[in-house]
Amino acid sequence: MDKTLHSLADAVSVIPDGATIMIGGFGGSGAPIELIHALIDCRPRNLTVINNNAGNGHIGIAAMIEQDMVAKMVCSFPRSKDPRAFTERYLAGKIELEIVPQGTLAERIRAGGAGIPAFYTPTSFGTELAEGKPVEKFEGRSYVQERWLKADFALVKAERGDTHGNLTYNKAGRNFGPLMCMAAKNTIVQVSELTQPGAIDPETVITPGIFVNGVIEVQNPAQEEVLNLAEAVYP
Amino acid sequence: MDKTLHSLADAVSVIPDGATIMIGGFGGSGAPIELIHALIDCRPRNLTVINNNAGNGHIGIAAMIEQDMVAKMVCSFPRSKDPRAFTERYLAGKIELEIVPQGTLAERIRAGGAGIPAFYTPTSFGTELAEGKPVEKFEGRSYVQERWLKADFALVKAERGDTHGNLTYNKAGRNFGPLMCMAAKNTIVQVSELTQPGAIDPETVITPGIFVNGVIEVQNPAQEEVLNLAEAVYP
Amino acid sequence: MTQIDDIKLSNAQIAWRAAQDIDDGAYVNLGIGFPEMVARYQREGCQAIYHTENGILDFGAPPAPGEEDWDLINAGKKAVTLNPGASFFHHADSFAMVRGGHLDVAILGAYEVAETGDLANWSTGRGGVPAVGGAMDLVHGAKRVAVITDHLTKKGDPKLVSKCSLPLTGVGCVTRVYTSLAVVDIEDGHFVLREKLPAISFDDLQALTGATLHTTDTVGDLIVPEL
Amino acid sequence: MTQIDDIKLSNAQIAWRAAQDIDDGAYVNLGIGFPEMVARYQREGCQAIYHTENGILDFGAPPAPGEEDWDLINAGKKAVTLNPGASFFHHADSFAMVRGGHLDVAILGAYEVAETGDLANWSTGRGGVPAVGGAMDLVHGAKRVAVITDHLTKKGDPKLVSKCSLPLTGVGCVTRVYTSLAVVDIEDGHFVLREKLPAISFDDLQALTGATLHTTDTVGDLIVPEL
Repeated sequence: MDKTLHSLADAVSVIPDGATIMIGGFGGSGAPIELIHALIDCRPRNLTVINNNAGNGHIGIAAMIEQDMVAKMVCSFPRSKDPRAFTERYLAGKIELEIVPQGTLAERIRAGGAGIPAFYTPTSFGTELAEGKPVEKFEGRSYVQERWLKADFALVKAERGDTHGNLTYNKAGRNFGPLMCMAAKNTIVQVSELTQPGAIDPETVITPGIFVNGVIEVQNPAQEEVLNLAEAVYP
Repeated sequence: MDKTLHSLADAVSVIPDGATIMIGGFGGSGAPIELIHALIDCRPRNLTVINNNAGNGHIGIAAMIEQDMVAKMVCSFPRSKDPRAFTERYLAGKIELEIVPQGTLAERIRAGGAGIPAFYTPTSFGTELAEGKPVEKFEGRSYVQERWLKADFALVKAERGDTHGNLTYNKAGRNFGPLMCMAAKNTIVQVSELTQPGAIDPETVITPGIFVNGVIEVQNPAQEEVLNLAEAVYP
Repeated sequence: MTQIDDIKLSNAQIAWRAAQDIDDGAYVNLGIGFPEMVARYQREGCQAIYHTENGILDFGAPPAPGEEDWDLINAGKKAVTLNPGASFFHHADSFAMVRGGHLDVAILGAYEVAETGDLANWSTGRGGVPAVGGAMDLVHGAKRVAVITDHLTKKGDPKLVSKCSLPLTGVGCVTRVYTSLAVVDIEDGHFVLREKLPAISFDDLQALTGATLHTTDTVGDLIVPEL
Repeated sequence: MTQIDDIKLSNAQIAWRAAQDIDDGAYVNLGIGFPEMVARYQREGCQAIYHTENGILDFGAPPAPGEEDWDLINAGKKAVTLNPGASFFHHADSFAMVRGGHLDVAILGAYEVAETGDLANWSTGRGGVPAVGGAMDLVHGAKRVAVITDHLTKKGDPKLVSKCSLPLTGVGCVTRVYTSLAVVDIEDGHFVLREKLPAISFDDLQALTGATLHTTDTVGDLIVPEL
């Protein structure tokens, strides 16, 4: 068994129009820029993208939006330093938004990966984000029922990986990565260093390979924040 | 801030009669034998114990049961190589049993730690273990509603710990430990090696210190399986 | 029935047959006891990755006697070793793998399997101490849930039945049964016979089965090496 | 109102006051923006442990300019450093800390706080792009949810009100408000004045507050150093 992918283009070419894609990262931290840019080269359209944010500047998810590839964003915080790609299209009614509290977003993705179709959370109770959702009382307190979130694909950035798909992450770049790996039918991961099985201490594996379908080595990956400071634009 | 506890006796002396206690371990792997035996020395009674199993031989949880400290066991598999301590009292109606499927047990404990009062699982649907529980259909499939599980105390065995309560585990001794640390009001952990903060790589911390109230160093801890092979008895 | 005992497959042979259907790279959970035997008969060139409920992926063969590490055990509490690429995780992550549909196949034992796919394998319903372990999670988690079992109980009653009489482990979950006499799929609430021992006639096999055996196309010969 | 502007606390001073109530070893989440300032004024000998939603516990001061690691940021996407004893974890574990009641205190900003403890701090309700982040999780998670805010809006309207007019972040969640004029607790659906600037009278403070200020015992003097 070898889950190695040999080119970024091959890695993302399987993603069709209309797909739902989870993309790792919190702002630029953990954003799989090379995978996203390879996807932009393929230009599938009408995508639903699940990410904490909604892109920043003119690269990464913001560039996907500028290329009119995204029909809907599911995120907690679609405002960034330079969110204009999303903002303009949202205010013009050209892109749909599902706003989800950040902890609920994380838990819904985990639930999708863990086979839990619904769960109750105190988060958003009594607010407009709970409208239309079932509410139930447990032990005297009210909770909102939330549903799992799954995706056709996940694009994730990790630090070290092996050919079985075992992964470690870099610092807070971990964020949504381990959850999204669990919740997508096809999880594609870019790693800064691809190793043979056994090279990663079993105690330190964060994402076990069972959650990963393909890994591709991208040495010295770009950092979204650095690209934006340099006012990079893609393509 | 220093969460170091200085004696096993002090560590467990806070546990009163009637307490609900999560005890880490899967069989003997990860069982905090020294903490359990210190608790036996204090002999609180009428306890509810949550553990995957129900003790083995005449040490650990089995010895707690033999000392008539346990009113109720919550577990998935109360049969072991030598389960007679539990079996005899159960068949005599002297100890209560709540049997929970293993994955549901783990998820209920995680839910307790994560502030999720209830969730839905396919596990046990249509079986006698689902009797009396709400059932709901999601996307055409039926699921059982399960509730969170919390405890007053958790007794857990870890491998390395620091004085802030950050923990690593040893191999499959990890099992329920990280979950139980989250789900108890007061989590007491025995570690084979107690270090200063900073000694454990932040990337490899399995249980962040926020989930831990007290840590005590027990060098070269006993392994339940080894004690049982030697036919050990406590006290 | 003595005739049946002469021709029927041994447990090792049933395990061997089940192992032939496991693909290279498949993620597999083997139930405690008899199903663990399947790992011995992995096909040449096929490297399955074994999951155990207590938090290991890609564990390997038992260690040499005296080399046991009792923090390195499987769900049956037997000492194991690690293969390169192994990983450890806690119980909630372990059952996220199970419940979340990430395992390719789970192979379990059975007291009874119904033509509806219902499985009874955790309780004889006779009192004693109930114990369920991870069975109820596994039957609703793996992409494929297979059973390996003798075709008959020790008393000679069919284990493949129209409706389970014992407490259920799961409803409509089993898709294939490897028995000591046959390989039977469960499709749309029916038993569909795929393979049978050449030495037993269809009618004799049907007589030993508690519900109608359907067939489609040709029924294959269940041929298993001496083990 | 110019008089109020002369006496009122600066944001730094409000943050300083909030910091005085943080115990040694407390686990603390500071909202993005103004609340982050609280960390600067930690009391001598008190080492709080700061949590950030994006998966760090025990992060420290910002790095020197040019030393940023953009995988080491806080929820406000600002570069941070680590203290000894820090740890990383994924987002679901991070919000298990929040929702599970493991944080001792969360300190947030506010558009409005009601005497019932309701908080509005995520949406001005005026259209534009909605963005909630982790605020709705934090208000129902931390053992103590405190707000730091100017006592009045920029237009001079009270931020402490009987009922929020803006979209809610959470219901009945705030227990203490540190304002530019006072420290107010929320108990049983009432504002209870604990401290006020010596330079403002109770009646003037009440006039600037959108619901009744209750008192118990003596109201303390809100004394804050020049910062």
